[in-house]
Amino acid sequence: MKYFDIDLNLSEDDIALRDAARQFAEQEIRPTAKLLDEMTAEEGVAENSPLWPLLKKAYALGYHKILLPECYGGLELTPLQVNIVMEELGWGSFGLGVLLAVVSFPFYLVSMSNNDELIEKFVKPFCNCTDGSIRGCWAITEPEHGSDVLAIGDECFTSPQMKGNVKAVLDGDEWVINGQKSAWVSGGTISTHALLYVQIDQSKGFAGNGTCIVPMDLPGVSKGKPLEKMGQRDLNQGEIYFDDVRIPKEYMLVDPDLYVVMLDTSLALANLCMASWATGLSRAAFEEAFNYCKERVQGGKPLIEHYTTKQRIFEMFARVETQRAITRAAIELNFNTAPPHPEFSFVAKTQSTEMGFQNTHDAIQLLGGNGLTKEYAVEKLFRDARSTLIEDGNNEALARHGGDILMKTYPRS
Amino acid sequence: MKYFDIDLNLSEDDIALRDAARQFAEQEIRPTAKLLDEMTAEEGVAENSPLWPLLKKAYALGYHKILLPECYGGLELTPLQVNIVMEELGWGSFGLGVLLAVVSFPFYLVSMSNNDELIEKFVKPFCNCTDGSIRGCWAITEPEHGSDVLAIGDECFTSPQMKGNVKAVLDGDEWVINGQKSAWVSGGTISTHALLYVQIDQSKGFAGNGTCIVPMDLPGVSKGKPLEKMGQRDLNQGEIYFDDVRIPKEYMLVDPDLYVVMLDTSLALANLCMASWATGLSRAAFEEAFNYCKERVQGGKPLIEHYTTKQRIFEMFARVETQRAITRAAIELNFNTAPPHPEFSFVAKTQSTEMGFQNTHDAIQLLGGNGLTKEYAVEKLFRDARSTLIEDGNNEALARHGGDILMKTYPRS
Amino acid sequence: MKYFDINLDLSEDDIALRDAARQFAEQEMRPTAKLLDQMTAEEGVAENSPLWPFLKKAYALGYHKILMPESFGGFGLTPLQVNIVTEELGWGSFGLSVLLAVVSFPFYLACTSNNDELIEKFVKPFCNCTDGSIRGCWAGTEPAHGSDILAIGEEFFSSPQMKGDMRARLDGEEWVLNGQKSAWVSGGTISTHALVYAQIDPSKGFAGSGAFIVPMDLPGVSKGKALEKMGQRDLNQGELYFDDVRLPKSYMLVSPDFHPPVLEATLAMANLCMASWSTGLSRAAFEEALNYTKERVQGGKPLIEHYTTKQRIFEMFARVETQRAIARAGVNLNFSISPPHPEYSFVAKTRSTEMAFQNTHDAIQLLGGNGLTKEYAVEKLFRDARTSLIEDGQNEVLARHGGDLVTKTYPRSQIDSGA
Amino acid sequence: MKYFDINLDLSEDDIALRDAARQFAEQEMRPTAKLLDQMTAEEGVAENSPLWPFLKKAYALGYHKILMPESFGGFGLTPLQVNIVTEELGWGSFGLSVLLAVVSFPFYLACTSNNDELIEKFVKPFCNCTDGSIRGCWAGTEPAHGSDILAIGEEFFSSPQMKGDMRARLDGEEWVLNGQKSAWVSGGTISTHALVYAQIDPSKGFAGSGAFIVPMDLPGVSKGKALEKMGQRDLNQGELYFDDVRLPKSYMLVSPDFHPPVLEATLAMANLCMASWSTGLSRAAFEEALNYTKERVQGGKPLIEHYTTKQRIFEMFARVETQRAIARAGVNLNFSISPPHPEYSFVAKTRSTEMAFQNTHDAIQLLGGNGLTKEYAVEKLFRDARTSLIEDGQNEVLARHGGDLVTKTYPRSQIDSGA
Repeated sequence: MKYFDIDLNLSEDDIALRDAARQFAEQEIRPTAKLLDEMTAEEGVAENSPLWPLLKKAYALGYHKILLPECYGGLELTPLQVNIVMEELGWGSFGLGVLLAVVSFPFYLVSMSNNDELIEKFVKPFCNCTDGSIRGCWAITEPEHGSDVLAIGDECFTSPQMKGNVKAVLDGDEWVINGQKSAWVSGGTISTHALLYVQIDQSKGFAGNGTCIVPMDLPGVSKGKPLEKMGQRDLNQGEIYFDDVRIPKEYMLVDPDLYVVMLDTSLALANLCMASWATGLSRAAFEEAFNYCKERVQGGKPLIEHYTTKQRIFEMFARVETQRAITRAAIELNFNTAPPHPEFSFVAKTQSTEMGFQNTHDAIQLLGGNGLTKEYAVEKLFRDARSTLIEDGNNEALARHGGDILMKTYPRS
Repeated sequence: MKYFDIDLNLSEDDIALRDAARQFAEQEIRPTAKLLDEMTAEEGVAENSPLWPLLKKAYALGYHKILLPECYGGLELTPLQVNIVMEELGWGSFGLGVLLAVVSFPFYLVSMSNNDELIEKFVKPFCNCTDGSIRGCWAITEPEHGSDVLAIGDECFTSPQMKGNVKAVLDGDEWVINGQKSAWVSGGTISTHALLYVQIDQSKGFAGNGTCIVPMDLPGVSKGKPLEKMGQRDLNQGEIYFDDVRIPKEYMLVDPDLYVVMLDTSLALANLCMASWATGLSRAAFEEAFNYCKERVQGGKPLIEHYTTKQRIFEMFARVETQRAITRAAIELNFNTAPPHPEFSFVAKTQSTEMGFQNTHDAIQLLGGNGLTKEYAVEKLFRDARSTLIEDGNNEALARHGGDILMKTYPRS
Repeated sequence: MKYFDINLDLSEDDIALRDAARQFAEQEMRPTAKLLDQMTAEEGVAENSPLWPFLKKAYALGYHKILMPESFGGFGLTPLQVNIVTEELGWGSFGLSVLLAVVSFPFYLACTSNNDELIEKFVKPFCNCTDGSIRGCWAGTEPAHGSDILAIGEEFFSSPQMKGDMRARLDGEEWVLNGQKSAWVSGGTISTHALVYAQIDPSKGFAGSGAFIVPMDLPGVSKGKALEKMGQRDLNQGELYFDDVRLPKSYMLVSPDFHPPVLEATLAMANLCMASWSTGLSRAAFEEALNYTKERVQGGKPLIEHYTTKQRIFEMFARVETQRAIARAGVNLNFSISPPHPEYSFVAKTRSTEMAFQNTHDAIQLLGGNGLTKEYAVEKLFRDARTSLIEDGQNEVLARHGGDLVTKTYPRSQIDSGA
Repeated sequence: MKYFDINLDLSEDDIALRDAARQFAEQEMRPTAKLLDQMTAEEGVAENSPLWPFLKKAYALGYHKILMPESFGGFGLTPLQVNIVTEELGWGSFGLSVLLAVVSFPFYLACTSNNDELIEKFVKPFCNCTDGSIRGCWAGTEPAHGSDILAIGEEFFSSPQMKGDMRARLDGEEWVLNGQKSAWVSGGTISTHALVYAQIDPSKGFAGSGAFIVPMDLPGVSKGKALEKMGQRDLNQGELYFDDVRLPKSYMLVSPDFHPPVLEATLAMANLCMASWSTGLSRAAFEEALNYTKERVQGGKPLIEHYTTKQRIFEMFARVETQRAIARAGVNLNFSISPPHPEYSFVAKTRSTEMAFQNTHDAIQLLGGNGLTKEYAVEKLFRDARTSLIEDGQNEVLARHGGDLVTKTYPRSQIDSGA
């Protein structure tokens, strides 16, 4: 369903991008997501899964390279356009929206490296890929640490007691990697390349980490089973194991010196995508409720004509608009500054995901029993939305980290 | 306004006590509270203040000795009766409900001391007092510590770094007291006796504290000004200062060995009173809203006939019933066990005060602009209720302390 | 996990009943519920489903007749015991608890008929059943009406414009039933007997309805597919169709004259079960969170030792205790008086289900990503709890209906209660 | 306290305006507001009240004509600048900000009349006023109706059963006004001119109303007492009475034909001011909490270093930023198109006031007992914020009205916007 954009200055390009993304979301993403939601996690990545044709179409249209610079073949959208397109993808499916972003993460980081050789080897082939055969994943979370690895402001973050689950040791011109990433690696079991976070210098705790790109066909790499979970079942996730995996020295993209600032940057970027997808998801829930209430008759007249319903429909509408407003404000800031101001990304992510969850909750309540069945879209939206409160930094952890930044920087000049 | 009691087994005594308390609350407490609310804090305790005749009537009826044992002249109500009477007093005024309880605190603690001399000297005269001339106060809070002094489960509580603002040193047969209590001492500036918490052994932090009774006419005692605040303006509060104040050794009722368990006991007891008063306050807000909605016409019919209003009125009713249910369940437990299980008192206090606050908030919303004016009762109820979320342990601090107890004891056998 | 009961006066019987129910919930309900949750709805009621051996055990222990009067072979529990036992069952599984209650609904209402023939024919065999072969269902909801049929206080309830999806007419000595019940009939597709509400006098709208007991093997009865849904997947639900189904005249349990008050009383009773099951479900979520945070290490120490965690754990505990207090207060009132005061049941149901939902929400948040996976129990609890906000009267509808009652009756006089 | 603006494209003008407004808010508004808060309502408008010197300074700087078009002597701010400046004023005092807006309302509406005589007689003198001696008020609310008169979308709005408390009838070349406005008229008892809504054609209910500019020195006008209330005590409010007050025909600014759309447009504009002021108020609460938690030591270290505090401080910050984002988005839309899309203003107003209230609530909780005393600013902020949930359309009423608009117009077509 279309929506009125509160921004009166959208360009023709903006509108064309939005309409194209909406069409793709409606015709391709939604039907695929529904099928994947009802399969087991294993079936969802089996050879005959509808995931593969979807990825092929998405890559052919370039939706895998939204974040990549134009000079290497990426789309390089304006910040506003990133928001607009991401919102439409999130409207189609939050999980597939995430997947289409994480496939680019290793290549996105390489693109910032200024290393021509790596760019030729990794970035360009990815940007030129039109069949979905090159897929990155974001290998950061660890089985024993949860949101510890993101807790930059906490004392524990730099404590030597924090022992990473994946370690890298320099051996001549090669890094040797050992350990395990948790089942929450998005795109993990179907990836061809990983953006891997490893501990290099334990004396600095997690501040002694680095980030590297790892081709997944190297000896010693193995993958776990796809994870079974409540929501975002269309987003593949799963464990990755490393057993004496060797990579060339230059594959280490970020060393401990730059690690913390790069981590904050990644988080600031990813959180803004989360906020955009959550706006789309929330709008989807609003539309479902809105359409249902127009048709469903109760007490002799359509639900929408009851005052309580109008009030509730308005609350849902208000949340969508508020999500979009704060997300755009933050994306205009942080896609234009380097390094970004992470606290503003956290504002957008936490507010937008909370409101998105509330909208799916209200949508179920308005649909009543029907909202709980598999025949209507809202129960999937609800399960998907529940995941967003934890995904990419659980909201409480982001708030604590944000509070730490405020303590030190407010008011920024 | 009367209410239907969900307990089908109330005795005739219970009902008689309730009806008497309701009458006192309606005819005496409410009008006095309204007058005091509109005076300055100073005026509220001046010689011609309506507070004094109110106290006289309350003492004459025995409402100052609800918690005291019958053998010394107290009322010694059953746990259920304490709840019933306190709820009615809280319905009349939360602030005056608190005052009528704290006046008894020093004497309540002495009554548990088994020291006949002290009982003769302090408890019996208090119980026999019918003119309001003997008044205790609860001198626990300190300017630099806030809820620290209640944070029994926190590490800091036993840290030698915690320096009390009031210290007691043994000098022969006398304790010598120096320091200051904060402006939050309830009944402080009008008290004749204080239940005073002092630090004796700083090496144990606040666990090295003791509790004593201090006649306020001793040399070296002085009082600050009554505190100006937003809500519960009818509850006198203010600072107390101690400058080389000397008390006999036996006035120290609780020494460091028993301090922590006695503190938990006091808190468990006081929290249950809070929960009961909050039920009464919440019911008062419900009644105001209920009556207003029956009379006020909107869109051509009484407010109460709109569906949204019915729904809201029911929510308010539901909160009152829920507050009463959990409060009674906890009071039946903790007035019958020694030592009490404090976590259940914290449940009742935090839930009841949150729901009470919500009810006053909703009441204002239902009254609209009128709810904000001084002509209607709800704006005072709202200000009073806001205080309860902080009073007697702020709710977050109680939750943390409660969580600490659960960590160690759940499930109790 | 055991819990400390705030009531210091529990009898030995109370405690024995509780412990037995807990054991049953832990050893039988939980494993069965987990299996059923992961099957399709059809598989869950197929011949080889674990549902059948489970029901057999439950019936053998008598958990199908908790609500039945002792005189007809029921349990004869005190109100307090009903609360205690149903809380434990809800701890085991909300969905299976609902099922164990609705199987008795046609028979429960038949008890009140004072018709010896019906009691002999239906009630006693049900109470004596030990193999799960006699199963009732509650055929109230209709496809076109949702909560309309429960909206006793609203004007349209008795408006002739409300056309029921299910009609009954008298033809000589027989009732003839035609129509359909919606997919939300609990126990519908596996039932042997239904408690069916049907419109008799459309000029009175839904107030012109009556209630019937219908053996499901009569000609003209057919059943839809088992419903696929997000939560309480272990509770069978599905549509029922009636095509010229003929019943003896005596099978009408409630006539239109008594329909509104009996419906209200049934709702008042069922809502209190909801409140008790929700307490159990909420306690289950609390326990999962407590145990997890004691084991999980973050920032070098167990999660539970962080202040924020302690605070949150306490909030969860506080909800469980509050739910139990209000559920018990409601049960003690409304299982003791007749007719009940329904608004107190609505208080208990709406409060308890909201708090239970909040507890499962918090439990997921405390478990983080793990809370979302199928390896931990909380994601099922969350889906089950979400359902309860709509089940047995959407909470908003109950609040409106309750508000209507409060408007008309507050304050009720104490003497009404029969104390 | 300064803040970092998320908008990287602020012009030098924007920044200069913001800094000037902040200085005025800090040095003039805050101290005056604190004094007024502690006086009785009558004292607050007595001859020696600090209100008068304050107004004089405000008028001299032009803060009374923020909303007025440049062509008539107004400020001519861009929509973004309106948001920036009003936020700063709201930070200084919500109540005084409202006052500085309502003083312009009769003149603002007179601008749209295209009647040169009225513009010369009323608008220009107001814009040129530098001593605070010309003060409008917004005489909308009526004692018997509350939010009824704003309920444009509801059926009863145009029902003949709705009898206005204020009537106007044409008598030759003059309007004759009779009736009363409620105690909620902002600026009422100190006004020199009123924007009065009166019912002209009762057969159309409130839709048969019109708007008039009324000099308050006309015979038959009288004023009630200044209203005593909990919050925004620095905002004068009070009743107005009209007894056969006669006005020239041309003083009718809006006829019944245009009343509903003009009322809606006015509400859309005023709601966006509410949203911006609330952002400022909310930021004030955030700053108080931030500063306090940095200084206050608990458990041996500053409060801010506790994790729970950091989390809470962040939540407060998040609300402020979100309020500003939605308020600006709304202002940028509805100050740029005509007629406005009111539902977007309602989004901004309801969100922003709810979040502001939550922030003042949290601020008190973080300050603990101190937050309740008159020594700290937050208790006043809390009382002021509570008021805003009802002010200028109760949030529930706005939501219902907004829901009505959404129902009828969603999704609006992009072309409507005039982009």
